[in-house]
Amino acid sequence: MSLLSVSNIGISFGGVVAVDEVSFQVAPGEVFSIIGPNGAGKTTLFNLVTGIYKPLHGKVLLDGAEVAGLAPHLLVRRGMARTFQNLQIFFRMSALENVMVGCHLAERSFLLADLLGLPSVGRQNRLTRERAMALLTRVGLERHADTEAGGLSYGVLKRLEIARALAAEPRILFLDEPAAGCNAVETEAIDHLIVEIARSGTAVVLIEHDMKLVMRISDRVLVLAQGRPLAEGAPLAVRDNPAVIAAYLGNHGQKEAQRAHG
Amino acid sequence: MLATILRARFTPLLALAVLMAVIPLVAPSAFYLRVAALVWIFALAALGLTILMGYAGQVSLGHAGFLGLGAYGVAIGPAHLGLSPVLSLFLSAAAAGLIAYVVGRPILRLRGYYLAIATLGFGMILALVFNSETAITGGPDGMQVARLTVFGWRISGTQNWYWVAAGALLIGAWIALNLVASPTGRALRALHDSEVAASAVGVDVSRKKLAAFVIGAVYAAFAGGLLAAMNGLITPEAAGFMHSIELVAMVIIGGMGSVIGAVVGAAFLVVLPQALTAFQDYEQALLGLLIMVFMILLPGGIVPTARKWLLERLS
Amino acid sequence: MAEVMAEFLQLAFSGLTVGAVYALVALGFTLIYNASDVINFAQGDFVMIGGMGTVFLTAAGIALPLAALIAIIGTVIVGLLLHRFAIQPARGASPVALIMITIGASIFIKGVAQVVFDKQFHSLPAFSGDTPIAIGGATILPQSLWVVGGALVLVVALYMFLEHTLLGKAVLATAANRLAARLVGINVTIVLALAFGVSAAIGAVAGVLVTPITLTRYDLGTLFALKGFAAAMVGGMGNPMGAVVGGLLIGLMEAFGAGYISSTYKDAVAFIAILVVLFFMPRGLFGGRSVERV
Amino acid sequence: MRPSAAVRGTLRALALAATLTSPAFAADPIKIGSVVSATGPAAFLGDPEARTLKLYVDALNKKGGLLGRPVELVLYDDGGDANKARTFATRLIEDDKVVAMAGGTSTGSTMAMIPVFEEAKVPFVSFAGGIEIVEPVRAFVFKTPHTDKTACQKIFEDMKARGFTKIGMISGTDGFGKSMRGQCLKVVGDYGITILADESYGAADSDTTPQLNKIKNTPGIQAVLNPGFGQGPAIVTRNYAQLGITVPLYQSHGVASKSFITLAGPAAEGVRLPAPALLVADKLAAGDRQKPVVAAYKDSYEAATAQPISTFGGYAFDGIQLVVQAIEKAKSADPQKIRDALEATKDYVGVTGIYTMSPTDHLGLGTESFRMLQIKNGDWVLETPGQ
Repeated sequence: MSLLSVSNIGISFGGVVAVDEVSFQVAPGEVFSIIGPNGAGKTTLFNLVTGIYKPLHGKVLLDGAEVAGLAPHLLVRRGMARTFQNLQIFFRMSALENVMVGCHLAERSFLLADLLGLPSVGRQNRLTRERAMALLTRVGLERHADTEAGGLSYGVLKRLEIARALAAEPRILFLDEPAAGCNAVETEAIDHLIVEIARSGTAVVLIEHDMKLVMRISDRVLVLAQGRPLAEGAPLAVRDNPAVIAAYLGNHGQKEAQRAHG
Repeated sequence: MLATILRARFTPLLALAVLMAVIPLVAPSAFYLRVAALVWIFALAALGLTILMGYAGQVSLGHAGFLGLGAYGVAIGPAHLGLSPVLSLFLSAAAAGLIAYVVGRPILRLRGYYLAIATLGFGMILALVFNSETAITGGPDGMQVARLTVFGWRISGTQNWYWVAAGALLIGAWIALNLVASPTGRALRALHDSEVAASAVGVDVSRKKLAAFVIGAVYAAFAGGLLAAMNGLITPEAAGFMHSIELVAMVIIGGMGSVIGAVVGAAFLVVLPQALTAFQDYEQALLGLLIMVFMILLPGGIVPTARKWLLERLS
Repeated sequence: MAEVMAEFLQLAFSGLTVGAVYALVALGFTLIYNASDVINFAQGDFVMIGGMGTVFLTAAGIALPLAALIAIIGTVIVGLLLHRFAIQPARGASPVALIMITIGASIFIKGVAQVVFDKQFHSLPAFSGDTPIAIGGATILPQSLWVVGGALVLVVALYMFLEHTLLGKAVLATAANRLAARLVGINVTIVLALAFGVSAAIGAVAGVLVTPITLTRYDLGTLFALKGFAAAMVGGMGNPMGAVVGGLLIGLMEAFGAGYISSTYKDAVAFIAILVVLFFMPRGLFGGRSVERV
Repeated sequence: MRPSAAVRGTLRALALAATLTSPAFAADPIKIGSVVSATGPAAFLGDPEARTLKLYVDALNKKGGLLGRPVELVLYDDGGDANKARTFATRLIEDDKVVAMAGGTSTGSTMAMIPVFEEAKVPFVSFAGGIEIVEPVRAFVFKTPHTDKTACQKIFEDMKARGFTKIGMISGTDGFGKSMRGQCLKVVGDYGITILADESYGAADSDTTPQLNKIKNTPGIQAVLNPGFGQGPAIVTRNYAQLGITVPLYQSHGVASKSFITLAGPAAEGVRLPAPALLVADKLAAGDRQKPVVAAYKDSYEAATAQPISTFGGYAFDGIQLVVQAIEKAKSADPQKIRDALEATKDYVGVTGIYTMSPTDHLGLGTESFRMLQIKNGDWVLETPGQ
């Protein structure tokens, strides 16, 4: 049985259909990539599945339970974590604190205890700090632990977001262009990280423009164009699909050019 | 060494305690003690707003409404319900928290300026109720407040009130410092930077905002209660719009998100009118000018700017 | 039946007159907000300067139209100074800090006004006399027609300016996307200054028009700012149409509330309205739906 | 930042400025304190009070001061905030060490300050209307204005004499309007008058036609009373004329200033109100004891400020004058002795009325100090009640 099953999901903004009739399934431990030209609706699809937008129609089943339209913080509880295309970092907190916030779900916290600074809070803080530190080490950022996130480089922040998402101990992790803006070394580090995450049993849903990365690590690939699914299958099969090639180069390129001049 | 002290968590508390102990030794008369006591009380209210605005990033332009709730609670409890003043103080703080809980749920869904106008409206309505329900609140001329009695000791005299206010502020500051360093505090600071990301890691954003709103309301109500009991009288303008603005100004001028900032901001706005009396007719113009100048030159607030400067010097 | 109708009309006249003033203040808020994202709490003080300026100039023997013109120009200068010396240097400050700056400016303007003018109430003679006009059993003052008509002219003029002049389009472009506007060669600083100047002018004109009805004093601005802000938010911040509708709506609700329900909580009407509207429409009546981009 | 240091610094500067500007006297000055609402919503009241006090003390010092010593007026503006008033009261006692206090614009700020002066045993003459200031009598607290109750009684006497039994009322929601409304409701029954419509308006309302329209549509109303001060009554009066309401309109002593007639314009014709003699100085009978006092105050105030006198300035004039006379009579600037002399005030002719205080009456004015006025041809006219 698949871990995540999305069927016929769709949304429109002000009459413009952004995502339409998209369905896909993800199994545990799988790396599932979503590719497509700019504006194909990839991020919107992420936002629909992870609860940022409420889908107009369609179903999202997580472990067989309907979760469409649930708020993001409830979806995390069910094992769904994500990163963001435009960084959503807590810039005024240190790298370590960013990941500590990621541990929020695992923390036992009572408001009154927090206000009174009871010893239990201190114990919890130590525990969270250790876990967060371990995660930072896992993504290779331990030496940035005490630096304010606002002062870190783009590539580092991309990995910080992954560490933060991992802190929720997800069963399925949505990564929105984790390698965008990263240099070759950083990209390779992220490449290894994703593979390692998948190997540990966490499914990874990936949006990525770096085709080499996608082809190398994906188990299956879904191609979106103009909000609709164009093709789905193994990386190599998708790459050779004529419709996909047309979408990326031919038809789409022509249309794009026309639009630019019209 | 100094940098470590500056960074330590409870340094603000210690600094505050030392300051509180020194002032009575150097104050030439009870008037200065009263001004200092007012600073402590307003700092307490500003501290609550700091938790809401500085930590959680939510604006409130109606916070004086909660201050008014606490103040009138302390007045109404003994006068109309026969409760003891001290019990009334705690009950009215709790009531303010409850009202904040009920009102906060719909209001806190709003963002930015919409949240600002909604809180402003809420505060205005409260102030209007205090002004209009003469039978309960005494109307525009206000209402007398019974003396607080703790274990048979009637709190009176500026000196005693100084210590009561100082103690309340110390406890308030201690709680605020505990909160920043706790899971809830981290969640609040996180949602301040990015609500979407906070929510995506499992923070129940609306609940945390509500918690900050309720805590802020309780702080303000407690401060209001102390103010009313110290003055022995409460009038509706304590809950008015200009007072809400004053509280926000304390938080921003002192420095958003800083405990000491709330105290410095309160000191700024309580002492300034006393200092500006020398300018007579130009008092208001100068007050406005000073607020503008401080906000333009130190948009981060006095304390964070000074702290950053000090830390840079020391490292 | 006729009596019921007359009462309704009377309340509507009252609501429209007051509402037109709120609408003008809200329009000033909207214009500045659109161009600069700043909520200008000194907007109400522009109304005061326009009114008080005209009062003192006429008292000095200057004819009313000329006095009004000078007062309006003076207010525009205050608006431009406010932009140049308070808003421009604070670019990049947080929204709350900007609110505090404009509130500081408002306190400053009031502080100066009480020294330059005085602390007394003042009035202007009505432009076309004080003889009420009877309509359907209700009465309306000629000055109310001036206010409502003046508001109408200002709204239309503003619309024409924004939609049909190059400068107006530059304001709209800046409102839509400041960076893009800069890239296509619009001088954003001048556009922002323009927004402050025009807002000040709108406020001052409103001040001249309403002073014969509402009287004026150095601290009159606060209430107008609060009600105008509420009106702008009811309509949906940034939408000029919304500002006008919001202003009229609040004016009418206050009048009908005071006439039909109770006058005790008349001042609460605007704020209860705003809470109710925002409860159902978190971005006001014309604010549209927000889509977060992440 | 240490608050006390900042304050002290400024105070020193202030003291320095004071010694530089005031004429050099050999003796220590007698310090009289005052806290008024010179700004804020009650500035309409507080501003003339502040100006009157300054004028009075300047004139006094030019004449050689008091008991051979100069008088120093320590004047603070509470901006209408009772909390600030309380702080300034503490400052007057603890820091400035005043021997007496004449101030307190609103009942709220007066009530906030009373405990400070009672505790310090320093006499305090208030300019506020509320009856609770002197009832019950407090040893060190006095006041100069008529109470709202007296104003209500005066108005109802006039209504009764004219045969009105059913009236409407529209009051401001500010302290003045609310307090007077309350007092009027208490005494209205004594005159066989019933209030059929009871409306209110906000202190800054710019239109009251909805409320007045309700009163207009209430059948049987023979007169309307408007307790309030500031611009509110002027707007009510204009709206009253606009709606064509023909029954008589009564205003309160809260509008007793020429500026009301200017603001309300022609609509003010025929309006009646109770007011102290102050407003009709020139129309008082030649033998009237108040005539010279009132004329002197009016001339000096209007010459110095170019503004018409108001009852509120008059309250301040009487307040400071009572204190000064008490000091002269006691031949001492000792607070306790000033208090005793104040309580013994007998037959003092002020601009508001003629005061005779006693241990049970710290106001000392009766209804007779109010005169019923009517506005005719843009000026006040003395009315004989009932006509």
